[in-house]
This record gives sequence, C-alpha cells and structure tokens, in this order.
Amino acid sequence: MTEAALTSDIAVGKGRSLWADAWRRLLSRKLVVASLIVIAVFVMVALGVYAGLIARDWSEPVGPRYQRPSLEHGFGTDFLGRSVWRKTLYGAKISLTVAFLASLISICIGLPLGAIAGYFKGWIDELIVWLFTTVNSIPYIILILAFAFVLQGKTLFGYPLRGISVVYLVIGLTSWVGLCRLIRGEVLKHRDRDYVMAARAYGCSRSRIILGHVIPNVAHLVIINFSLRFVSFIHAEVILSFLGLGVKGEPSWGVMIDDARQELYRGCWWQLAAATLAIGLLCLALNIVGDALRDALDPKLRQGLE
Amino acid sequence: MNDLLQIRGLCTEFRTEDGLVRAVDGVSWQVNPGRTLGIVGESGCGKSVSALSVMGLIPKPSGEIVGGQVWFKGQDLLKLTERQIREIRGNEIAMIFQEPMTSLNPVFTVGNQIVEAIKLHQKLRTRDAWDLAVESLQRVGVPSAAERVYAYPHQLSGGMRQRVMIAMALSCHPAVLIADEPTTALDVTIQAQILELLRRLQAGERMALVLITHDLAVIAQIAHTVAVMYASRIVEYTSVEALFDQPLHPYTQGLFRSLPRLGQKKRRLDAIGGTVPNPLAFPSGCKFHPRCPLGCDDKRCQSVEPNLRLIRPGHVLACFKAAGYEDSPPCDIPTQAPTEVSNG
Amino acid sequence: MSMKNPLILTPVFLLVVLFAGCGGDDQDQASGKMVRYLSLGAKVRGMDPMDIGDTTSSSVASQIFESLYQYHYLKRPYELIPCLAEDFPTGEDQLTYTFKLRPGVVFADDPCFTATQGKGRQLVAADFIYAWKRIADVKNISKNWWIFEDHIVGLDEFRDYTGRLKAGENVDYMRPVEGLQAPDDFTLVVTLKRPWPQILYLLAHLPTAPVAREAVQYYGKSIHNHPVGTGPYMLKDWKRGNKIVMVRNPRFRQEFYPVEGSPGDREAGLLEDAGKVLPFVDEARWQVVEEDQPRWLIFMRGQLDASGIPKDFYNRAIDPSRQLRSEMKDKGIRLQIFRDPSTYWYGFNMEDPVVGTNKPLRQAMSMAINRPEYVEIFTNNRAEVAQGVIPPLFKEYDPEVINPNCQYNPERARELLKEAVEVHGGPLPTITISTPGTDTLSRQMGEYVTLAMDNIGLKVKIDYMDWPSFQDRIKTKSSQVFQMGWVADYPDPENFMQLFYSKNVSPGPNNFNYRNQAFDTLYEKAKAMPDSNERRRIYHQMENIIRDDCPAIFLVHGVAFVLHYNWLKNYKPHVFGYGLIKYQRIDVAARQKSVGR
Amino acid sequence: MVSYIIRRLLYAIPTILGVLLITFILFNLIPGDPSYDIAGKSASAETIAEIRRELGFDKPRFLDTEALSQGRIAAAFDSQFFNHFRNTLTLNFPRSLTSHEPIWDEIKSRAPASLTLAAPMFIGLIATSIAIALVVAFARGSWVDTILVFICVVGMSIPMLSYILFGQHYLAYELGWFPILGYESGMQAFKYIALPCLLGIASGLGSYVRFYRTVMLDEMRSDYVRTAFAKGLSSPRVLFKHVLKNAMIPIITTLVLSIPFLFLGSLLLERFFSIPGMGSYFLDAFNSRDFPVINAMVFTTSLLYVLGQLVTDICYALVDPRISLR
Repeated sequence: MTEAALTSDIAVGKGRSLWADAWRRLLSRKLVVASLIVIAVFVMVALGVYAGLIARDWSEPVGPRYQRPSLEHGFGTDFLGRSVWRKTLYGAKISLTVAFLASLISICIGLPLGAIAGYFKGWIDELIVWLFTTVNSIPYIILILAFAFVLQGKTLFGYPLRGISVVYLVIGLTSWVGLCRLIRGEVLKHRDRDYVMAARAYGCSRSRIILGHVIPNVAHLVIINFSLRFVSFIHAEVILSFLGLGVKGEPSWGVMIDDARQELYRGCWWQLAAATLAIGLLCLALNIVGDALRDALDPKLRQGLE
Repeated sequence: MNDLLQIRGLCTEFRTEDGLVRAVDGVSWQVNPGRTLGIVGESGCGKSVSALSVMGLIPKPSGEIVGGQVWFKGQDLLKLTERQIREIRGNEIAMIFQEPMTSLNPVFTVGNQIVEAIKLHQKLRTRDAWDLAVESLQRVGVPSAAERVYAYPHQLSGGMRQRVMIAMALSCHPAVLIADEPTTALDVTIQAQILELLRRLQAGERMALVLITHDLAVIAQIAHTVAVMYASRIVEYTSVEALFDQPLHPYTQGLFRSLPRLGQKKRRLDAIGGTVPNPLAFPSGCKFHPRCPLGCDDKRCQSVEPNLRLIRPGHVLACFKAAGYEDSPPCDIPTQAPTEVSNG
Repeated sequence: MSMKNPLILTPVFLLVVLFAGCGGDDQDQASGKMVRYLSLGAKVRGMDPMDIGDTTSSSVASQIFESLYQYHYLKRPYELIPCLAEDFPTGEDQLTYTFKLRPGVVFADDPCFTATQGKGRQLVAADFIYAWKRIADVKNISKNWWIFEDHIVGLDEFRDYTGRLKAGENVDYMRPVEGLQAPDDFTLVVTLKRPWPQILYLLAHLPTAPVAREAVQYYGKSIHNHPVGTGPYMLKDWKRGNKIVMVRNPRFRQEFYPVEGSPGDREAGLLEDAGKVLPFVDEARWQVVEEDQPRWLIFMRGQLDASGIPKDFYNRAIDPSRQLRSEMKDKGIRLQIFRDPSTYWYGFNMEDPVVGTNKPLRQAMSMAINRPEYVEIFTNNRAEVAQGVIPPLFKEYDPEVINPNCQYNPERARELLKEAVEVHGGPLPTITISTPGTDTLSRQMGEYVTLAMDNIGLKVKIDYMDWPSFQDRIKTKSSQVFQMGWVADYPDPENFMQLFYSKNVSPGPNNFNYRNQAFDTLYEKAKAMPDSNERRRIYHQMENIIRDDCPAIFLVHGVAFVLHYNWLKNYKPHVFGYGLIKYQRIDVAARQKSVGR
Repeated sequence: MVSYIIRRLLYAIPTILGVLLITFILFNLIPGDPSYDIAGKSASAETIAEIRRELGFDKPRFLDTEALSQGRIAAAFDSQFFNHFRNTLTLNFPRSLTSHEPIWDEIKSRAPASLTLAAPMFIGLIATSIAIALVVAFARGSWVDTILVFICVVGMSIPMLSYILFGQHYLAYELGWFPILGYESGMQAFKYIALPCLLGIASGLGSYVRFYRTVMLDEMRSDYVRTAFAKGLSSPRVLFKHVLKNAMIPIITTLVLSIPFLFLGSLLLERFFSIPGMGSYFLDAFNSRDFPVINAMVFTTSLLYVLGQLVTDICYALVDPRISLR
C-alpha cells in the first residue's frame, strides 16, 4: 500500500541483502547523505581531538575575556579568554565519547540479557524481566543521580572513576532497560520461526543458535535504537553537567551550556549558541539518519502490498 | 460508454527514492453487471494498483494517476472531487482485500465496522443499521450472526473474517465489487467456500466483480473474462474459455505450464525462467523478451514494445510472435465476446 | 470509545483559558499593613536554636529568639549591647560572671503554655540553664556544643552523663551543673573553668537563646517547627520550600530604636526613628528562591525590598566605577557596600608528604595566583585581596603589611618551584586540589587555578567533591590541598587563629593540621587575654608566623554589595547580627507609588 | 476485572522488593558520611557517634551472626538490611536528618504541589502532542510535515534550561504575563503553575510529537486503514477514529515510561519557580546526603510507578480488545 512497501518489493526483487540494500537506499537520499557527512565530520573532529590534532590548546587564553564572536576569535572567548570555537570542537570528543561508550555499555548489557530472556523463557526470563522491571520502576533521574554519586571517586579495575568515565558509566548502566525489553520481545517472536526450528533440528547448540542465528536477525534493532538514543545520551550529559555531576576539567557542550547559563546576563550569548548549535546539528543529523535507518531496516515496514 | 465500469489507458506512477516507477501503464479493462473480470499476473505487475486507482486509494503524494479515464455509470471518476468519489467508494464500488487478518480494525467490533459503512452511505437509524449488519452477515453465511456482530476481529477465524469483509463490502449493495486476492491467505477448503460465496452473491445481485489474483485456478472457477498483466501492462485479454482453451501470449502459456494438472504425469512443473523485471529499469521493447521462450534474440522484440491488437474476435493480445498479429487492428478491450457461458 | 477531534484539544484550550488573565501580583493590597518582603536562598532546616548552625536558619529564627546580648545596630566597629540581660555582667575575676535579667520579658503566647491557657509566661534564669543543657545533651545531637565545650564548670560532666544513658532513659534536666546557677529568677551565675574573653560574643549567638521547657515538652520532636521565643516576631505560617510568614509579637517587651550611631548615620537618615518603639514592620514574608535569575527578577519588580547582586547580573546593576547604574537609581534602588568577616583560601594539608614539607612549593603556588584578576573574574571586584588570614573588618587587621607570598609573581614562583624540586628530591608529582562543590562556580575556579599553576609549570588536578565527601576527606586528613573559607562568628580574631592551633587538628577546625610551637604558645597566651593593645600585638605576631609558613594560599576577603529600594528605611547591613528586622521600616506609601502595591 | 487487578498487584511485589534491594545496595555504596554534615562545623567525636547510632549505622550490615549463634533470633535480624526492609515496607519512614521533619508528613505536604504542576503539564503535553502529531501525520510528506518535524528536532535540541531562562525572563518579567515565581495552594495555584506548565509542555513537545508521529504513520500503513478508506470514509474520520484508537495502544505504554521525564522536568521547573514540590525536596536531600529522605522518595516514586503501570495495564486492556482482563 505504501511507497515504502512498494519500493522495498522492487528492491528485494533485485535480490540484494537487507544491509546492502539499506545502505544503498540511505545513500540515495540527499538529506541523509548530508546528515551522514555531518556525523562523519563530528566523528573526525572527536578523533582529531583524541589524536591531539584538534583543539589541543583549548585551555590557553587567546585574547581578552568575554570577547564577542569576530573574525579573529571565531565564536568569541569565555570567562578566561579561551576560544569558544576550540572548546566547541573539544566538546565533540566528550559528547561523542559519552554517547558512544554509554551506548556500548547499554548494548553489552541489554542485548545479551534480552536475547537470553527471550530465547530461554522460563525462570531465566522471569529473572531478567524482574531485573529490568525493578530498575525501570526507579525514576530515571533518581537512578542516574544515585549511580553518579556511587561511582564518583571509586575505582574500576584500578582505574579511578571521575568526570567523563562516571558520565558514560552512569548513562550506560541506567539505559539498557529499553533495549533489553525490545530485544526480548523480538527474540520471542523469532525463536519459533522456521529458521530457528531448522537450526535446532540439525543440532545447533543453544549458544550457537542465539549468537549465530537469532542475534543477527535482531541486530538491526540495536542499530536503530542506538542512532535514536544517541541524542538522549548527549542530553543526559548536559543535564548531569547542570547538576554538577558531569565532566570536569575538560570542556563539553554540557559544561559550556552550564557556563552560559550565568553568562547570558552579561550579554554573553555565544557560548550557549555554539554549544546549542553543535548539539542541534548533531541531533538533527542523527535523527534524520535514525529515521532513514528505521525505514530501511525495520522489517515491520517492509511487509509488501501484494 | 454503456459499460458499468470501464478504465481506459490508465497510467499510475509512484515516486520512490530510486526514481519514478510506472506501476500501471496504459491499462484498459471493463466490467458489466453480472459479469466477472479476472486480472491475473505475478506479484508487482500492477494489478492491485490498477484496482486502487479505480477506488482513488493511491497513496499520495508519492503515487499519482498520470493518465487515462475511469468511466463509471457515464462519469469519469478521475475528474470527481474527493467528496464525490467518497460517495461512490464503498457505496457503489466496494473492495475487499487479501489479508483478512489485518484488514479489519482490531479495536472495533465487526458490527461497529459494518455499521459504519452502512451509516455512511444510507440514512438509517443506528438500530436499523445494526439489523442490516446482522442481515448482511447472515447473507455471507456467518453462523449466529446476531452474536458475531459484537465480536472483535481477533475472535474470528480467517475465513470468517473474509466473510465479514465481504459482508461489509456488500452491505450497501454495490454495483461493482473489486476483490483483491480475496482467497490467497486462506486454506484451500475455505478458499473454495469464499469463491462459491462470491459467485452466488454476484449472480444474485447482478453485481459486477473484478477479481484480482495470481491463481489461474481461481480464475477458472469464477471469471468470465480474463486480463493477463505483465510488467504494468495487459498482455492478453479475452474470455476465460478462450484463454484456457488456447493461451496465445508466451507469458500466459508459461503461467499455464507452471500449473499442476490432474491426470497429467510430468516429472516436474515448468517455471518461467528469469525474474520479474525491475520497474525502475524495464527492458526495452517487449518487457517479456528476456524471459520469452520464443525469441529473445528477435531485434523487434528487443526494441519495439508491442501494443494490444484484436487478434481475433474477443481476444486481444500484445505479442509480435503470435500468428496474425501483424494484420490485426489495434484494440485494447475485446469488444465482442464470442461466447457467453452462464455461470449457473 | 473513540476520541473525537475537538475532544483532544479540550485540555489545551482549558489550560489557555485558565491561564488567560493570570499574571501580575497577588500580594495583598495590605490595608496599611507594613510588610517586609525577603527571600531565602537555601532551605530553613528548623527553628530550634539548639540545632541551628547555618546562616539561613539563623536569619529567620533570630526574629523570634533573643539572646542575652546583641550587637548595636548602627555602631561600627561592631559593639555589643545588652538584650535579655539588663546590663553587662559583674564578676570579680575572669572566671565568674553574674548576669541580671531584664525584667518584664515574656515568651510569646503559644498553646504550649497549658497552665496559663496559652498565655506566654515570664522569662527566668532557669530557661537559659535549660537551653544550654539541651545543647550539652548528647542525645540532642546539637551542632553547637563547640560553643560551651570545655568552658563551663560541670557542663562537660553533664554531657558525659547524658552520653552514658542507655536508649530509652530520659535525661534528668534537673541534675545540677555547678557552673550554671540561678540564685533567683532574674540572676544567672556562670562559672568558668578558665578565662574566656569571648564569652559575651557567644552569648549574643542565637543558639544560646533561652527556650521554654513547656514548648519542648509540648511539641516533642516537632519543636523545630514551633519556635516559642521572646523576640519581636512570631511564626504565623511556614510552608517548607515555599515561604515563611511572621507577624509582630503583641507581647514583645518595650525596646527602642538606638539614639546614636556611627558617623554618617544621621546624614544617611538612619537616625530619623531614634528612640521610637520597636518593631515597625507588622509582617515579614520570606519567599524561597534558590536560583539567581528568579531572585533578581522579583527584586527588579519590587517584590523584594533588598537583594544581593548575583555574579552575572553585576554589570547590569553596577557601572565600572563601582557606582549604581542610573537606571537602577531611577527605580529608587540604593547600593550599600560593606565588608564581610570572611577569608577564602586554598589550604595545605601539612601532614601531606609532598606539600606539608615543602615550603618553597607552597610559596610558589601562592605566588602563582593573580589575586586581583581572580577577584575580577569571580566576584566582579567584590572582594579584597588577602595578605593574611584576618579580614580588614577587624581592628586587628594591619593594612601596612604586604605579604610577599600573596603577590602575583610568576617569575619568582618558577624559581621557587626549582627549589621545591630540590626539597622534594625529584620531579614534583601532580598536586591534587580538593574542591567542595560540583557546581558551576567551583568548576570555573578549578579551571582558573589549573591554568594559573600550569603557567608556573606545576601540574595540578582538581578533585571536585560534594560537601559531605569533602568533609570526609578533610576530617580524615586525606586531602592534599583543599579549597575553603571561613566566616567569623564574632568580631574577635581568635575565631580565625584557632584554625591553626595544634590541638584543633582534624577532625577539629584546624584542617591544615598545622603545628607550630611558637604559634601555640602565643595562641594560648592571647586566648585568655581581654582585648588590649598587647593582645593585638600578639595577634600580629601569630599572623606573621602563618604568613611566613604559608599553610594556606590566602586569596580574598569578601566584600558585599547589597541593593535595597528607598522605601526600605533604617537599612544598615550587619555582618554578625541577625535579628534586625525589628529596626527596619517600610515607607508603605512610597512603595505603593513605585510598584503599585 | 478484580482478579486481574489482584494478579497484577501480586506481580508488583517482587518488583517492590527489588527496589528495596537496589536502594539498600546503592545507599550503602554512596561515599561520604552524612554524620559530619549533620554534626556541624565543629563537631565532637561523641556527637558523630550518636548520629551514627541514631541512623543505625552501628548495627551489623546484614545479619548479627553473634546474636544468631547465641540463639537470639529476633536480635539477629536487627541489622541495617532488615531494618531498611521493615521500615520502608511499612512506610514507617524516619525523620529527615537535616530538618528533623517526619518524611512522610513532608511528602504528603509536598506531593500536591508537584501534582498540581505535573498533572496539567503532562495532560497538556500529551494532548497537544497527539493533536500536532495527527496534523503532521495527516499532512505527511508535505511541506507542513517537513517544517513541523524540523521544528520538533530543533525544539528537542534546545536544553530545557534555556526554555526556563527565556520564559521566566521574557514572558514573566519583561512582558508581565505571568508571575515570576511562587506558589499558593488551591485555585490560586493555576496562576503560578501556568508558566512552568507551558514551558514544560514547550520543551517536551518536540520529542513527543516526533514519537507520536512515528506511531501514527506506522498505524496509517496498516491494512485496516485501507479498508476504512475503501468504505468511503473521509480522511479525518479514518484518522480520528480508526488510527487514533489503535495508536493509543503504543501511546499508553509510553505514558508511564515518560513519568521519569516529568520528574526530571519538574525538578528544574520547581527549582526555578520556587514550587514546593517533591523535585526540589529530592534535590535538597541529595545534596545533603539525607539518606532517609532519598530512600523514602525512591521508594514512594517507585511505588507510584508500579501503580501507574497497573493503571496502564488496565487502560491497555480497555483500549485493546485483544487483551483480556481475565
């Protein structure tokens, strides 16, 4: 009935794999390509910061304090005369690291738990469902604050937790529930499908079925979930910074907004503008790609017309 | 134009991310009261889209009817306003769909959904509309219809749901019923029941029926005339007898060869070689030529697309290789049906 | 069951309709009632004097409770005058003080006085003894035991007794304490273990205010919600997190506005009400406002009578020459600038193996900070550069002294750092600075200090902590360098000097864990001395020892800017006293003219 | 129906026990001893010891093995862990460490303010976003759709703080449409919650509309929508009757999931507009390590959440006939 269904029919008719097809369709839309480029630029900047190539000297004053944006200072300067432009670039590292590692943690917890719960049913399922229902019933913000307090100043495998590591650990450890629930539901649907039956019939081990058959079939959900959750992770970093639990000693967009909150009344708007612009641009790009990914990958939308 | 429903030269296009797709390309057919037109073809050949175009249900803005006319009772439906066409839709032309499982709204009772259709087109009190709904359910053979009106779709079996769909479609006594693969999703026994039901109702009401299917067996059971579609076009259009007697188009012949026949001992069924062409990149010339067993090396087949010609009375065809094609006049609808066999 | 189009939009319309026509002020048109509007920046924890240790709670509860002494409202330098006491105490030696109570002082009416059907009874000397025993009672977990600890004969033993009681056993408040006697209802005799020259300052402190035993018994554990005092106001309404309303206590004793003040007070109009009966204001209302922006906005709209200036609104209010901007003046706003009894520093943990033994390092770090710049960035020049620990507000402050360690001198600092490396016997490790607070300002200060130390070639790491964790770190001597400040409780530098006394090391107030024999000897000598030139000289010696040893990077002393509308009369900021609303008056007509209410 | 509710309630029991377990573990791991803060700036050792005793920190953590070996069973369970369970489950919360106010009293007195703010905000947010999502879904693919979706994403990208700062300064102060801050109970409250409510709605609208739009579009791709159109129904009718009711199912499930967002939103709003609700209470408690308060808040909000989930399940069953109440 729909255009999506119609074109997917056509595309499948050409016999491409789901992923190759999705990729091709993403690239065929100008807006999506532009968004992908934006994301790639952000990632490059973040990697550049890690490599010490970009914004390495962010902490050095470049001019007088509170300079307006100009040709000389780009986005202006902050309360210590540091370049807002460099801080914004540096912020990409923090935000992307937080979002990426938090996603990774939440996937590492959510995906196996969800898959196991969905596949095994029985008491294992009950246990995992109980776990995520419980975690879910504690309001997210309270959980995040509590975790942030608990983790602050602790060490993990001899590595001291502070600043950024706390932020991504907190977000990761508290945000796996949604993914876990999603995967469990999907695996429940898949476990009785023919291909799983078949695998079972010719004697695959359970771990092999889960790893080799079920998980690849639900993996696209992880990607979609990831692309859409990325945005909320970046926002979480902003909120944690406001509550004083965020990154310290390095500029992040959250920290910049926190600074700007007070500077606005000096008429110093550029720090807020720079950080909001960076967040906005990345969010917009991620949203567009996330939506496109979902359209391209979600089989629910690929049910044909005829 | 004395025909009840006639479409002429219909072209429908879809804008997709990959480009423009012409899903229906110059299709014409007609159907008259008490008659059944079967449209047959593989998935994606445009048979459903042509039906949806008639109903004005092409999803906008990606889909658009770019040419042709749809004549119904002397007026061109494509020139009507949305409001006017809604008057006709569901009232004079009704449609049922392939998936009885999902085509009913899961959160309303079936009665509610039938009553909605009735009240939309007839000025009736709610109570009378409900009575009518029960009656129409009885008519399609739903047992204990008085109770079933209060059932939700998920409480009914697939066959029952299709009966509900038919009851809903027929509740306003439409002049034309378009059935889009009404039996595909059903068990074989249920299929037969539903087809029988459709035939009975059609005969009783002198309704025109357009049956869309990929199943020649279904066509054989119920249709009077048959249009064979391939790659957005009609390639052969004739009476059911003529078609089953002597299919002329190599594609139709291929369809028949892939059909299992009783009493015929054959090691395996023939399938048509190759795949359905991509509508974004249809082959030049005859769209069937890459798969055609007769002549994929023929220059003309590769470069020029054959149009439909009246190859003999009541039989139109688009194939250069058919005997007598060159001398036949262009014609898109078999004007004179040679035999009319009653479907008693 | 189905939702119809208009139905969905109903709640939205409903909201809009309800909100339409809202706005503006609801404050009662105050039928001539004189109302003082104030704001509260933090939570008022409770109003039981025994338990009050924070300035916010003090500023509110001090309108209800009174102590034996109070500060003169107008005179500077700050000076004590009797409050509930009739006069200054008499006593032959420095160990016994006899206080005569002012007659005719009664507690405010309250249902707790069941014997008199709610009519407040007369204040007697026993009420003081009772209140102070409550502070000593371990079971009460009072924050204020430090006031009396090791001063009054027999009170420490009383505390030990309460500590020995098992759970469920009641403390016998009739148990005599030798050093606290009430020969008659209006005489209170206090006997000390050793001289305690600061005693009168502490008896002006809110926690030493008398409390009615009837109230404590009547309200039990909820006593913190039901303050029953002798002061000019009574609690009328208290919605936690929202507002506090107080009304005039009709049975407040006769008290008069001071008739003399400091030079300039008469010109400033502060003596217009001289000799008039206190209080003037009928009702005081506190609105809880935790964020800077809304507090500033309601002040600008005239919904507060006075306000500080949040850091980032400074430029809007004050011009570069530290004058009030004309548009502010036009609104009838006036500016008052006054000094705080406060000092802020980065303290060194002298027990730390790196910084504790390395004087050149401490000096280098102290010289690395450009204090005038620090003052400008973080306070908009609302602070003075510190040369030592005693703030300029004190008469013991010596304006002549320039502390070389407190001068910005990166070249010298780099040289000292080289020395420091030698002292350390190798490259210096990264120094960790603990900061109490994870808020924006703490973070920005951390960024600044990192930059400053980087400038002289020293690597530092800022460890941001919340207050409880910070306390934990300090009290267990496990910090290296820590950011802290101290606001004096009374105008005696002893309050600052005790912070360096070796017997007060952590978990006591000496968080530097500073030990210096010479300093200790001087401290013990000065502690027992009444105010004199001799004592002042000793204080100077002590401060010089600290300046030289550099156990802390002294940064700044606070300077406060306060704005108030011209309809708030008799407004003179006071840094030690809290119960000041009784002196203030509102020109209701002027306020009405100005903001329409 | 009753048996369904009872069964759902029984399901909630392990969840609530789980919450108790998690809170206990969390608060035993949180660094920093609140005793120092309570004791004040010049605390003595015995004051600290007394505070620790009052908080029950001197008791064994899980089980008093000594008492157990002596056969005193009741005493053996007098541990931090079991006391935590017993007191919390019976809602027998102690007094706040900082204000000495009974926690339950304070929750009761603050809950109405929070609800007065959150309820209209929530309803307004849901209703407005569903309305806009319907418009957007109806106009899908057109420029209206594109522009609205773009605005939504931009709206999502702006931090809530910016909405508050802007709204308070311009709408309340400069334009004077609303009071700057404050709160009164009763009908007066509407005047004060108006602006925070609108700001809450504005800041949440973007993500809600986007989500609901997706839900609606998913539904509009369904076969039953085609059937409804084939019957001759008009677009609005299909949208408002058929699509909306089906879309309500995923929407209802997200309602409870978005309560934490509300809590967070209210946290900032309550702080900036001086609304004496649970959010500001919680923030204060967290900053001063007021464990009993935090524990009580976590428990009660979780309890509310579980109850909310129960209500959701019932609504779910009412909207979706495929789910049986039995």
